[in-house]
Amino acid sequence: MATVRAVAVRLAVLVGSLLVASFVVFAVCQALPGDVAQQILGEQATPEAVDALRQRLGLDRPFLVRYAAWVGGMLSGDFGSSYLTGVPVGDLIWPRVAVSAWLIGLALLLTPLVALPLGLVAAVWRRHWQGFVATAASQVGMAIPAFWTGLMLVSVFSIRLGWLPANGYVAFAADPAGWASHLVLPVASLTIVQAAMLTRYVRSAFVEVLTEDYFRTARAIGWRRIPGLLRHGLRNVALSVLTVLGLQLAATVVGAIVIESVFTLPGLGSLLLTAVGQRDLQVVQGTVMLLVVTVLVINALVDVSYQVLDPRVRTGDLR
Amino acid sequence: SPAASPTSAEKTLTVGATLEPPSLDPTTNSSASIPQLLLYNTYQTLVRLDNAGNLQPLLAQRWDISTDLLTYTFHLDPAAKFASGTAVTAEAAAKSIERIKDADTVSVWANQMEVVDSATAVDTHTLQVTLSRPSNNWLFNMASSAGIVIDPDGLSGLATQPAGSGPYVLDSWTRGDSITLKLNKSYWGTPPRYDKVVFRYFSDANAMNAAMLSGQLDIISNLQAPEAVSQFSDTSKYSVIRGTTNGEVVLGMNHDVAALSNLKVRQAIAAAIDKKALLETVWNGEGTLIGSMSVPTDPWYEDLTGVNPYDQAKAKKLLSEAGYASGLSLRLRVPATAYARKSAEFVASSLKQVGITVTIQELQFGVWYSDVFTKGDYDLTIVSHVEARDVFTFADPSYYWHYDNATFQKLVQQADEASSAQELPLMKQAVKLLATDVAADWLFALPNLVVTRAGITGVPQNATSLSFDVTTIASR
Amino acid sequence: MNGLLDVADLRVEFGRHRAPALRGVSFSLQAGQRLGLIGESGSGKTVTALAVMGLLPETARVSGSVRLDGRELVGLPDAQFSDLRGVAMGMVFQEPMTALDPTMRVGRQVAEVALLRGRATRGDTRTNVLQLLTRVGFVDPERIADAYPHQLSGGQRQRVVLAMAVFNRPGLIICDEPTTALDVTVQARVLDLLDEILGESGAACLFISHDLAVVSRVCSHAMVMLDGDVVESGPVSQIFAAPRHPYTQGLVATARLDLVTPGERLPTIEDYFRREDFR
Amino acid sequence: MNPASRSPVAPVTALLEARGVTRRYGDGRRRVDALRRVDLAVPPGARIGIVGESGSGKSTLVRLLAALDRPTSGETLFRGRRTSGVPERGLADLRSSVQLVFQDPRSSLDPRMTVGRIVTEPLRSRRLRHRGDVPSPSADRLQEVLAGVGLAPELAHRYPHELSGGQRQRVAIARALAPDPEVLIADEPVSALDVAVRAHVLNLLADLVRARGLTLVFVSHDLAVVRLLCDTVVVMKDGVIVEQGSMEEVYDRPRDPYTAALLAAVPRLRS
Amino acid sequence: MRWINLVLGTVLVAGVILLGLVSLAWTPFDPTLVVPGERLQPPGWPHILGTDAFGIDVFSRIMAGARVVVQVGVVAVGLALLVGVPLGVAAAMSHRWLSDLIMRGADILYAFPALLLAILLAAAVGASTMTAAVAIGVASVPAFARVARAATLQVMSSDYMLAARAAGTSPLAAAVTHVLPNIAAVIWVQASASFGMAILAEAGLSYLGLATPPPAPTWGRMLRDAQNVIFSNPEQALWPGLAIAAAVLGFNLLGDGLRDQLDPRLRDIS
Ligand SMILES: Nc1ncnc2c1ncn2[C@@H]1O[C@H](COP(=O)(O)OP(=O)(O)OP(=O)(O)O)[C@@H](O)[C@H]1O
Ligand SMILES: Nc1ncnc2c1ncn2[C@@H]1O[C@H](COP(=O)(O)OP(=O)(O)OP(=O)(O)O)[C@@H](O)[C@H]1O
Ligand SMILES: [Mg+2]
Ligand SMILES: [Mg+2]
Repeated sequence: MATVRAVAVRLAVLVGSLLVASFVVFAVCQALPGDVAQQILGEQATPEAVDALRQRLGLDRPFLVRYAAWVGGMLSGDFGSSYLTGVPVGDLIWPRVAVSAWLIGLALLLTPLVALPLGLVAAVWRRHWQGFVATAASQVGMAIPAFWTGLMLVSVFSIRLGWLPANGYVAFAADPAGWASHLVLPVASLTIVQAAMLTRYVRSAFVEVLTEDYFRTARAIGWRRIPGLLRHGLRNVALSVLTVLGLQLAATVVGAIVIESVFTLPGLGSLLLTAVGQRDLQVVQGTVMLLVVTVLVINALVDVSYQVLDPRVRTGDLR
Repeated sequence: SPAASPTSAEKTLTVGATLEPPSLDPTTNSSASIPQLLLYNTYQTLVRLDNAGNLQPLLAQRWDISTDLLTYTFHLDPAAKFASGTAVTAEAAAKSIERIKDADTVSVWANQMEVVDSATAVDTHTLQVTLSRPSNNWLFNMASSAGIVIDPDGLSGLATQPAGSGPYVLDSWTRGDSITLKLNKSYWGTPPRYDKVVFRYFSDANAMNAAMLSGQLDIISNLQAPEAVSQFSDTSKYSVIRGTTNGEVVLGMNHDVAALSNLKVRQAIAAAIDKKALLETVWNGEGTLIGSMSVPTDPWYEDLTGVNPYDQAKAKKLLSEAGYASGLSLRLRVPATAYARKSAEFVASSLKQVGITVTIQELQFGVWYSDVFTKGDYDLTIVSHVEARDVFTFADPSYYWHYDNATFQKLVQQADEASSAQELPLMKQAVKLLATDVAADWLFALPNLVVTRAGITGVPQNATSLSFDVTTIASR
Repeated sequence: MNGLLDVADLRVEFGRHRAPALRGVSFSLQAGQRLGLIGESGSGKTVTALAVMGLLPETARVSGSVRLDGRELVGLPDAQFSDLRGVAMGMVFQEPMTALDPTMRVGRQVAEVALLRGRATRGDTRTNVLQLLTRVGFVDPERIADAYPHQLSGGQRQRVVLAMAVFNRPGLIICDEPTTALDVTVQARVLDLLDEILGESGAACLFISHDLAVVSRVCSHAMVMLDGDVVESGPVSQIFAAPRHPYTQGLVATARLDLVTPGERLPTIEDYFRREDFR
Repeated sequence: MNPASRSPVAPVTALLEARGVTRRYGDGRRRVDALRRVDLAVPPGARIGIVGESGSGKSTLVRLLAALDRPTSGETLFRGRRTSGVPERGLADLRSSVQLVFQDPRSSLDPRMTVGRIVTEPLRSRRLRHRGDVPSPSADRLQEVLAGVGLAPELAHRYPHELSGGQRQRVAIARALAPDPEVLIADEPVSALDVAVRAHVLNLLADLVRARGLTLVFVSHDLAVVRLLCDTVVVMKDGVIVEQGSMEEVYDRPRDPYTAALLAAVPRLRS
Repeated sequence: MRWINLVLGTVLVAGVILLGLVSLAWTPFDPTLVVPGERLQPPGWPHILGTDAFGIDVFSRIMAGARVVVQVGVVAVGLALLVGVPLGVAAAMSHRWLSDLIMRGADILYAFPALLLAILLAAAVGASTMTAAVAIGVASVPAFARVARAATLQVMSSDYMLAARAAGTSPLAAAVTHVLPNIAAVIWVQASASFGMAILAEAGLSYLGLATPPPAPTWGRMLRDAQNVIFSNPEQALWPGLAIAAAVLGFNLLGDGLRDQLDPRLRDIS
């Protein structure tokens, strides 16, 4: 019961946050200088033509009217149409979402798979060379910009060795093998950085478990170090990994935008960058809103999954 | 092509390009990426520009000009058909012209068609256009986006579905990635060699190079990072085609700014910059030094690089004569593009050495448009003017340079209205005047640097129009 | 000496610049014997217990000898040591609030002691667990087994930990201040229980506390530690009735609050023993 | 509005008083009634000991009396004037007259402050300085107070972690005594201390209370400790006072079975 | 072993700061002076790290780039500190609804990553070091607010806060004299790690052209420029890459080192 209530409260908070966020997004976008009409018509157009186009695009309506229309449209699944092309923003965004979602999703999936073992090694053998190597690897991984990693991977695997395509994207449905080969390097560059960061948290989470009294109790009943750590540490570590992953999501989304640029993936990042450049505000608003919603929703999910994972929270005795 | 799957018998050409078209309608959107993709490939014009910048027949087999230079009669090719199968008629051509003029269309090119009094179909294949005053430019413009003949049945969806008469039609558009053209099965002329042409778009020049190096591309339509050209020096794998474009990289000066309205200051700026070294540094020596608003493929082109030679001492002297011995501060606001950013860095360094402090601001194109171009809020800017024969922009005092020179305006007007024999000397005079008056400073003209996989032929050397014409490309 | 546990000249140091935590501790524990370990905070009681259990941190340097049933434990590899823990020896810690894994049901944690040894199937383990929980005084073992640690009170948790320590009937049980965190009333109950279980199983016990009264209640023998040294040891009756070492005398005097009349000054250790004179 | 303030100035018998005080923590399923309609009066000069098992509400009661927490219902008074529901500004008298010592000397001393600053903190408070006779935060006063609890003057520059447990608790006591309070509330001040140190602190407290004629509220779970310092004892269980009376009476002849159990559970040295 | 993080981190960070400071007064060559005749010189003398495609001395650029790094870090972390910490402390010390409001606001802000803010800010006023730094700083505010709030809650639950109230200390005074000093350690650790993050973020933004405009050299833009010649002159990408890695590593190690020193629990683990 307490859980249901907590989830309901969290949902209400989420909806409120989304509303506030939508207003911020809209206001910021409207405040951007530059004019899509001028951009469309170019250097040769007359001011009258530009005005006519602005009117046609509905850019002359009052701020709140446009905000209401936009939010209202989004609630019914309509993000408006691109000023530049007249194409519905939804049609522009969804194909891009597929690309970005694969990139971000696969990276987020692989990140803990890399970070957990590495963090475990770094924690358990932190006074030995194995731990030192794992810690150093994570430190170095964190210190290198993702795009740099991407460039290096391309120069080695695409250009020197010719094993993998340097950039571009193929839809999964069109060619699964091609899809995979195009995603290997981008996902790898994103994962390396994120995993390096997560490793650090995993390490300290495991180190913390090592200091816990309950771990000492487990050792006292006969657990060896590693199996005991996996048995009693993993679930506790999972909680902090989950939090950090939730916090890392925003970083991953940003990383993905840069990586998309390095690998020219037709994802949300490149859509956003071009749309901002072209002042195609409907597209900018839609894309930014989508990213913001994703982060907010995932954070809400992380909060809720706390309720499930941590019995102290689940049974309502701790918050 | 290596990008095509080996089992397919189809021949596919993959072209790398930098800017993805925002829309597919070249008449209502000014982006140069649209004619690059569509002009001559899917859309055709009555007349076209050849590699040397001369007008050639396309949909019109020939054309006559009345002696008063006001009436143009075009004789259309009777075989010409739109991709939809309907014939290209004089009526359709007239309608296309009218459409540009029509205020409802909000066409980018309305002012280019201003001189047109009427466009009428004399018969199915004869089009007569009457101008309100003689204009040589008008016919020239008819070879570009303003002059495309559009299938009247396809007018409603031009932004996403081209309706032309060229050898290719749109196959698919993966936004953010690529646009594929496929063969127009019912093309009326000589069919081209490739069944499909894929234009892949790269916002990052280096990514495009990497794609070429890893065998994903057949052609780089225009190398945006010329210092990378050495990567393609292996002639057994690649060939590099060097030509010219219409893109003059202009160091624009705002004549409304007090300091820059002073000729001596402008001369000092021009003298302070070593263009040869700039081209070497910024664009790897690829491209042409021009000296004024004219490129080698213009009929009136002359080498004017000697008018304002590099001379730092003279620049300092001119500045102190102008009263800026103690220094001068200027804002250089450039759009965020490779050539502008790099040139800006060079220009700032050069001007610093003669005592002009330059603050560089990199603006996104949208902001550049609104701040620099529309509001004229700048001192110096660097932008490449890619339209052909855009020297005329200096004749418009409201244009963002705010250059107001009656002599120049008169020369240009006379040239436009003159017979072709008199046009050339007038234009030469006009172009030279710009240089001596330092209406702006011309850094260089962008090269047409095309990289192809070895064995590909038929790529036009010069980009005289904005089109990347794939119709003549073949592979051995 | 041939007891169950023989500790000889046990020295433990943490880092070179600190005084040693143990300076050569020796004692011996016979099967079934209950030995109380007394001393002020920091005197080395816990370090002694952890050294016997092999649970000292990696930073500790141990020398000397710890023999359990004649088998040398100092320097024993962790894998072999792990096989002894929970089987040959069990341990109960001071802080019941944190001694159990907060994310795992209590029943499963108790059952682990059996499952770890691969001796039992899940089915009869569950029965064993419930039986054991009943034995440590729970009237509703089902509910306790299905509860998470945070749902239990401190006294209940401490009983669960006790159950885990005695599950495999080890010959040696070490209790490190098992009741200091508990209330007087709860403490009394847990001590009763410990007394009972030790009596039943006949296990030897090393019982650590700074509370002399508690030791006197549970143990037959006591040993007093000061700054890493054992200063006095012997039967409880002798230690508390006729302490020989001045420090022990001070300890005993200050513990006898009941002998002081209100308003009177309490005796302090310093009345008997000055640290400066020691060593 | 409130009856206490409207009534004519009644003869003040109690210094600190709780009237029908209830304190509830949390809500819904997690609701805990830490105190349930508790009445308690502390007359001037009294030495009251509060005993009871963990969680019985001792600390809660003491915090309410010191107006460091608000009752859910009921009221607390100081010198007959209401202190519950009064903004912090209105508590100057109480703050300058009532001081506290807490159980854990480690967590009750700010680890980032020197002993000197800790001890003089109450003297620097503007609120306390409302009372005219609060000593000024001078070096002399600091030395005086430190000497009063038997600490060497040079300790003023040390940080809490550089002190032993007994020294830390002395610092806490010194801080409480610095503004010359009338009432000293001590919440389990010796429970966290070693037996060896406990005796020193208890001796010190006994001396101070006697010498200054302080009113003392002393919380402990150990009846034997309370017996040494207090003349009156209050026994609490589950948020309710189950027994109250003079020390000898309760200690020797407990009326409530719970008090008896508490007495019996205190471990005694077998001898 | 416990000191190695702190020592290594301090050395690297001091190196970066020193490079930046010295570059204010002196660099071997003018880091913006284009010398067309000396393009892409290999490392040697007098250009110890060679020259770039503009003929600019790479070492001078690296030095001047350190300035930008320090500037961005100081502004971004400073902003996050100045806004985030008071918010977090206030959230912990105030009534529940106000606290919720602050933290929900932080959550919403958190959904706007630095890149998004930088894109919007650059679009609004043009990209500059300041826009990048402000974007990074604003985006870090929620993290600081959370950390500060958690630490403050812990301080609030300690008895010395109760003692301070009993001593008549006002909440504001308590926040200054008790809370801030006691959460300082946690905040410094966070600040140090954020410094590293800010450097990385700035490099990414420079790479995308969303930060410092030319001619002021930044490591991120050096990398972008180097990208064009990565196959012919890979060392062009090496130096700025190393500089970024060293700076970030330095701040991260410093943060770790600080925590190792400040968290006594990490010292004894079984
Ligand atoms: N992990 C460790 N690292 C460094 N020193 C330690 C460690 N564990 C214990 N010590 C030191 O060893 C000495 C003995 O500590 P121990 O914990 O055995 O005391 P104790 O008698 O159990 O005290 P208490 O009654 O407070 O539990 C102390 O001086 C302590 O500081
Ligand atoms: N801040 C709080 N939030 C929720 N519950 C609380 C809080 N403070 C105390 N309680 C609960 O109120 C009850 C009484 O607590 P209180 O601290 O007054 O007990 P106590 O008698 O002082 O116990 P102890 O001897 O352990 O100090 C307990 O059940 C406790 O869990
Ligand atoms: Mg101990
Ligand atoms: Mg209490």
